[in-house]
Amino acid sequence: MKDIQEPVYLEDKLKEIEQSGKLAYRSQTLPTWCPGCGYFSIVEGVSKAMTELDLKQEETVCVSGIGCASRFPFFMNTYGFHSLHGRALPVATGIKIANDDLTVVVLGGDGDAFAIGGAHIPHAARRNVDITYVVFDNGVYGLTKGQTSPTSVLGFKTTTTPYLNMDEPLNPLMMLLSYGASWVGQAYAGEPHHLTDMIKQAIAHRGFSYLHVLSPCVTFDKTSKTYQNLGMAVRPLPATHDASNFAAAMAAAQEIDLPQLGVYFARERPTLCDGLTEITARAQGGSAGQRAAAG
Amino acid sequence: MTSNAKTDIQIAICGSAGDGTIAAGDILKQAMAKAGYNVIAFDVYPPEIRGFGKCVARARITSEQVYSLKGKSDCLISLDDSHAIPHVRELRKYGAAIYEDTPMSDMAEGMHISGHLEPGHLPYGVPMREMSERITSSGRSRNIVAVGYLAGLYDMPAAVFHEVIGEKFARKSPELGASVRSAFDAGFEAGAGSFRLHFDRIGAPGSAGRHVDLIMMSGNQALVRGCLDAGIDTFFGYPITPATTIMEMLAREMPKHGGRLLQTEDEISAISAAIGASYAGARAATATSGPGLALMSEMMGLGAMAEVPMVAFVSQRGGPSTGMPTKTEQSDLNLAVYGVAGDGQRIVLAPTNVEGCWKCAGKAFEMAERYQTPVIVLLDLYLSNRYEAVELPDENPFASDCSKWAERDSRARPYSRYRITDDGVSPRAIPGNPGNMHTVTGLEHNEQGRPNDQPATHQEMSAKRHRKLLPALHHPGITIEKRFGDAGKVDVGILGWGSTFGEILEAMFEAHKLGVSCAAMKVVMLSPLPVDPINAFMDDCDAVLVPELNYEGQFAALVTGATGRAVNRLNRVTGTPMNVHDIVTEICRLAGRTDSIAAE
Amino acid sequence: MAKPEHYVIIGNGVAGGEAAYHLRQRDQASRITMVTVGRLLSINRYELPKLFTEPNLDWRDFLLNPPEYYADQEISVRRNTWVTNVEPTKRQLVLRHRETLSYDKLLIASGGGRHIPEILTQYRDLMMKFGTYEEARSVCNALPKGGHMVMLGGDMIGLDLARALVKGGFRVTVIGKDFLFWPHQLDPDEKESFAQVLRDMGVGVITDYGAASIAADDRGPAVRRIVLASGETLDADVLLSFCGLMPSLAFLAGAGVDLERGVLVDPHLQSTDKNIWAAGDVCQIWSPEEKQYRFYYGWGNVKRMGQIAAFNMTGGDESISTFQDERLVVTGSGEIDSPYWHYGGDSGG
Amino acid sequence: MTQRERRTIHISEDEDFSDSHSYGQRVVTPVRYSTDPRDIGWVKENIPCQVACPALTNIPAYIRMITEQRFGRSYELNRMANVLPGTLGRICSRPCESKCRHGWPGNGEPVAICHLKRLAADYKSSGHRINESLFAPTGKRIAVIGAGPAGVAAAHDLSTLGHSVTLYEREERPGGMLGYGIPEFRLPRDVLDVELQNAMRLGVQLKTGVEVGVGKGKLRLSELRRQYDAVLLATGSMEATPLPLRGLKNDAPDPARKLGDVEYGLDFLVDLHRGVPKKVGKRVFVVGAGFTALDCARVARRLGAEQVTIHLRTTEEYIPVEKDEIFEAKREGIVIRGLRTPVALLTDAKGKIRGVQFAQNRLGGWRENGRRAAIPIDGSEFEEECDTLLVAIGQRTVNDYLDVKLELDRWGSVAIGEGGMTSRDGIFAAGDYVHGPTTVIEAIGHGRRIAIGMDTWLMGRERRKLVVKIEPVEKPLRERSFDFIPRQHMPTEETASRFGNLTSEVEKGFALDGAYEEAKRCYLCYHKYTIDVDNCIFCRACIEVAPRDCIKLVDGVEIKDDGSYGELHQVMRWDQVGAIWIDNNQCIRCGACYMVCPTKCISITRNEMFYQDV
Repeated sequence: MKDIQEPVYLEDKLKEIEQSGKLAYRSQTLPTWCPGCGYFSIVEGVSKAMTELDLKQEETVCVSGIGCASRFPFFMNTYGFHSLHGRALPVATGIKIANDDLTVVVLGGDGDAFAIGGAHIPHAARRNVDITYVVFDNGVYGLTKGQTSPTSVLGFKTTTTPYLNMDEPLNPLMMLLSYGASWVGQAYAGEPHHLTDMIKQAIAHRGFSYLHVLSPCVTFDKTSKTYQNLGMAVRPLPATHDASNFAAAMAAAQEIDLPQLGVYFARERPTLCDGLTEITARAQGGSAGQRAAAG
Repeated sequence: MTSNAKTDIQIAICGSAGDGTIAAGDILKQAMAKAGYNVIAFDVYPPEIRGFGKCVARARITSEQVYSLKGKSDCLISLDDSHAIPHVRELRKYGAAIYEDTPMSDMAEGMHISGHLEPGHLPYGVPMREMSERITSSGRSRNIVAVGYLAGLYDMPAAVFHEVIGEKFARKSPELGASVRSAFDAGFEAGAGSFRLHFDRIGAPGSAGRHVDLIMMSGNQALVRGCLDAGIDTFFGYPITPATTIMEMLAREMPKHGGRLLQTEDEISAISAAIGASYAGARAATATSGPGLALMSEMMGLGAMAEVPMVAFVSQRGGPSTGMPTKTEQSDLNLAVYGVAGDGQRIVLAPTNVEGCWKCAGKAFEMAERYQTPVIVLLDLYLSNRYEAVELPDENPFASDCSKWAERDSRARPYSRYRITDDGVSPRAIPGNPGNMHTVTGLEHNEQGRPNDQPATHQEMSAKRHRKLLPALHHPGITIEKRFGDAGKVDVGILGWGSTFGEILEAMFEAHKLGVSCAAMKVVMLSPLPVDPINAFMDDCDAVLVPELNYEGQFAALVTGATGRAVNRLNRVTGTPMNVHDIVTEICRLAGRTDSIAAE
Repeated sequence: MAKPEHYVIIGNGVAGGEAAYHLRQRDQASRITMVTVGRLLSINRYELPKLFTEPNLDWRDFLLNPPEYYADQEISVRRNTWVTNVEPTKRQLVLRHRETLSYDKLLIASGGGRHIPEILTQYRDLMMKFGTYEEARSVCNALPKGGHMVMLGGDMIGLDLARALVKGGFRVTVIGKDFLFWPHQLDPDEKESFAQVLRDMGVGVITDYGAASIAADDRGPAVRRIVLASGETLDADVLLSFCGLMPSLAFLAGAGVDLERGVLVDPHLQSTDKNIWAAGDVCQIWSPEEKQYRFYYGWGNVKRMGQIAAFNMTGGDESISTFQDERLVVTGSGEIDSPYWHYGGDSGG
Repeated sequence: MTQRERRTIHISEDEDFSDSHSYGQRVVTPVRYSTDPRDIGWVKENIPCQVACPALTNIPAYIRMITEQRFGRSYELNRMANVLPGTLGRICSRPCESKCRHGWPGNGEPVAICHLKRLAADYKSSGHRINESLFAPTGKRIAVIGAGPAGVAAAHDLSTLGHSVTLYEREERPGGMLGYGIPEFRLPRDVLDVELQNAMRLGVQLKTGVEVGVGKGKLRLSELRRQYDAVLLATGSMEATPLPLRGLKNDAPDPARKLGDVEYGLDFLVDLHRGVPKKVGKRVFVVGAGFTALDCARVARRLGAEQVTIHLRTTEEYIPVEKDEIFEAKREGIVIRGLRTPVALLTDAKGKIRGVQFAQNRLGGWRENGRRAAIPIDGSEFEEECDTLLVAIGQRTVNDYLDVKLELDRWGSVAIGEGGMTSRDGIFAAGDYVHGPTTVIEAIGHGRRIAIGMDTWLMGRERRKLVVKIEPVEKPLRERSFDFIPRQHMPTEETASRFGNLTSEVEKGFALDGAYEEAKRCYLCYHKYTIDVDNCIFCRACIEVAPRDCIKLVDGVEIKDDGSYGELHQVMRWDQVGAIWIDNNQCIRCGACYMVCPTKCISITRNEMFYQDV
């Protein structure tokens, strides 16, 4: 039996939320995901994070591809780009190159990212484009009504794997680490407070930050990545974890049965735009010295 | 099932996604087909997964053969008034409206459908939600209660519904099956118990014995059945509405016959894999819709150039681009017939009804092998999802191997993969045949298959690749084109293709009733086009009408281009099937019978 | 321009239908809505006994007006719709399916349902109804050829049916201690003499005892056994209660409109709420002459009430004055005749 | 406001009037006892039945006990608030049922709260043990005058508070109206007597046949005041209101008292139960609209009257009587006529009643007592004949027996201040004697409140307080399907076999299985569902499964003066949604939302309000 809570007095609560300014980051339309979908947690987290980072809505862009998750920009009161299936990262890169001052957040599902869009991720990562890529991983295709996805677990039953999924799921964290992403973290939709904190750090990071969010699909996954299963499995990274240690990050990323939440890896290095600026500088006869000064 | 009157009842079920509208319609049509009726059904559903968009399931239940849905329904079931209210118009005078009488929450004036029924309609308010909650402790089975009520109200045989519910739900879990069944029974009891004021009754199913083997099938289901009957070995696909269900069904069925299916990461990879497998000798196919076909067209070119047999099922939806994923349209004809880099002609078949889907699917494999070419079977969402009760022959009409093989062992003299022959088809060999080693390529090549861009070679090879397709116009066992209605000279001839031909036939019968002399011809093979029969037909017609569901009149252009004759176009891009009445009106206009153009 | 008035009429019987017609004549621009629990458009209840003589009639033959009439007159008829609450302060109705319906002027013409004496209420389920087409049809199906119908009470609605049944070759027995000839006011001797006329017409009449109890008997639920106070019993194929009408106004409880047995209205048919009128069997009209609230029954009266209500709702000032004669008479041919049995076909269609 | 967060090691059930404990066990649960006006406000807003009950009976708790088949516990839960459950379970006026949430529009019919109360009394084990929590003796002596419901309730509570109480009663038996006003076919005397005895077992000294007044052999109030530390007047209102007939002077002798075969209903019933043999004629008229009038009519039927007619000034809709009581009367052949005022009595030569002249009424406005006024219409008089006339148009209090001058209010009833004290120090008053004729449950409730007032006055501090006990509930205790169980009907005696005797009880009481069904219908409104807004991710899974629009997207809430919440302000614009909140007024406690919440941010608490010894 859970302990008795001090009463929540609604009027105070509402005032608090009102003043937080969180609502200013929401669009007018209610999210159209299935009731119970983990993505709600993410849209809530992103708006809270942006609130706490005090980002200007007009200087923020949310970019997505195709899929349930990619409806995200419609629910934010920021600039948004709902592009084509798997093609969100190139679009975002273009936006970033055009205006380095924008905060660009790319959001999409696991199919959009690692199936059709898989070819784009390595390049966005190694170039260290200064964007945040939040992947909503529910391990199933929602929009086409429940087919297997690259992160579906072995033995997962979907309409296209009626005899159970025989394909080993890929490990996004290890992929991204090995692609050279400069910030890699993991969160869980069922723990909204931690999720918010992680999104905040990811956006704050300068460079390509990849946040992997475990998020149940309540409509097409009743057996695998459910709130119950994930809720029991997830645990925080050990306090001793050193986020600057790549090997440690890779090691932690190998733990897939009991996913660990937190910042796996974080390292500052020049971004794509730094490089472009540098090239400009060189073209204009600048030098490495000035770069050091600038850095 | 007492009276022997002819049965012709159309039910429309309208609800919001998540209400189980489509599922309800499915139970209804499955059950009535089991009972031996002709059923034509078509569902309209929104792109959202849950909660918002409108779903409409329509089923026309008849004792005699019909070819399309009716403009007006005899019964309207509302599972969501806000969506159903606009559909009150499609309910005929003295038609029955079945609706929720115990809504979940208070509503403002005018939000309930009962306020929108016309004086002639018969209201049947049913406490669906309460009954569902009472029986199953949840409101989710409202749709089943509604179907039960309908069945009870119209004297439909409960037994067949129980069978279908058993197959549909009990398989998932016995408890679920039981609770759904009890929800149905509760509805049925209420329906049977309520006083009947409507005048249509369910008569006996059509003329005795004829319908014993009727199977309820959608176009996509028929395609799959065709693939399996033709012995498909491998399939590669990527989910896309409205073709997804083809892969879903094959995924379930193929392994049972030793076939192999893979869901690839995208269409590009899907068609590549299919061509690879086919090169290795397997019967291979993929399925997609317009956008996917666009992605595939480059690989289609390779298929044509390398003369690798391969079958692509393409179910059209509203375009261009992402367009209207859940609405029907016939606007990918150009892409299917012309969409390729270079002169890459291939065979395009467009079935006009569900049985045709089965036939074309099977024959597509025969043709692909016989003529060593990619074959596109062109459907649209309407045909893919339209249900008809069909009767398939017991013996399998599809040949298991139509390839023109090279000698198993021709070490005697060198093997030329692209040897120029009279019919243009070169003897084929696949890996594993000793001595017939060769290389296929997308580059233009000589008879040996070696890259060659000499003027004469490209000229000859292009001629060969087109010449070899003409015999397909006389391929055995499949209707390439067919004429219906009045023989000899007629005032109006209707030239049609694909799903719309059902409406065209209904329209032709209407016109006959109005005393207009007219005939109709359906064209199943769009590439190569059966020009001579079309010319012959046009000779008989004072005016030719081409109704189709696209804006540009793509088929009309194709015909005019091939025959050099003008035709009258009737184009609609409403995302819904063609309205029979529109066609009739057009026919009358062309026949100079403006007097008999009736208002709908 | 002013928003058109919305007239709502609860009930689509003679009074309601009549009122709707006249409202439309007097206010072309207005919006008119009729609300009824029945599934059907207005039918002529008085003709229902015909079902026993002409079994092939269907409900369309009883319609007072075809559907097109309502379309032309722009009268919307909300059938199969229950009013659960009237909120005069908000000028709106609450419907059972949780929709609200606002009105500018409301006419209550919900008529009367069968009345069953409290002492017999426990047998309610054993008695069939005869109020609507559906009910009449089921009675028709339940009564075998030449079968026996027993009526408790024997009011004029019942006797009208009794006439038809006797002509149709059925047996009818009326247990008429308390309600025989209702609503005619007769003294005991008169009553007895009229009862005799009834018997001569071929209707069995029992006036000395009322029914004490009723039971379904072992020959099946369709057969009822009535036990009289005297102890003797008789069996019926169909049992009906014709003990007068009970105004149907449950939905008005707590609305603040004054009720006794019916809606209390002044001679203008206006209730104690200035936007609410009442007409027909549901209203209890103050009669200045008799200094009491009283009911008036019969086609003629009810029709007239519909007219007057419509007239006054549209700003008229007319009060109930002349009513049709209400005496019960014996015709030359030795049959009972009552003004309550006289109706003209048209209700202003 | 004091909020004490404490873990209570529980000792005995008597101290804690809630349903969360089982006999003999020591239960350890995190509990919060609150006197916070917001928590009390919540109860008042959300447990309509308990608030409607003048004795604040913990209704959801005792109904819940019935579903657990713990009838004794259920009975005790009742007894904590009202010392006569078996009695009230039969004749209570049921203010709770008209407020029951299950009876709200769209929810069906109210729960048969009263019948269930009776069931608990009927089915508690024969060896049932009564629980009382006793304060140590205080040495204070108290006299209570009048052993009616108010007097008995007060006497009982005062004795549990440790005072020694003497209860004076004019009649031979205690009970007041219960024993002398209500016929036995509605309230069997054995049930009443046992419960009265139990109420007085804790050393209340009962002196019957002793009349307080000024005449010879009567106890004087002033004397009692000298002997006792405090005196409580609970003498009810046992005087019949005279019939106001046209042209009758106020001082003129009441004709109704002179005429033969005319009697006041109250006297008629009281005499009957004192054992005086009663007769009525063939045609009996009863004038009046209350329970007394109906009882008189039904008694008259049983005494052999053939035609019994009740005449109302207004109409059935406006009389303060249970509808099924009216229905039963009608089933017994009693006729009810509305809208008529008696204006004159018609007598025959021998001075016996011959009939009554009435005037036709029309309904007037509302009177300040919440009843409807009736206005006679001039010249509408008419006559009707009868053999016996029973007048039951009301009762009033009398003060002439007092030898102490007490201030009266403008209605002539004694005026009391805070705690129930009259203008005279140490003299208190309670029940109908203060309010005029009300209901039994009101009298009991008032008696209890005054008892606490007296105790506070005597001891100088408040020893019994209204608290809300709040504790977690593990899971929902209801299923949605319960809501479709129809209200069970009270089986009654065949009409035929009712006549001829006055004792055979008409209402038979529920059978067990029926009762369980009925008990399941209770929404258990004392369960409070709360969403933890901080953990809510706005996924609306709860709204999806809600059976009605009980969970709302809100941007604000109306706060009432007493601190409780009113209407929630709903919004559908995403950028305005401050919280998802459960509208406990719409909530029917089905628990569906609790089950689906992905972040488990919905919690349930049991909120029980009762008087706690402190």
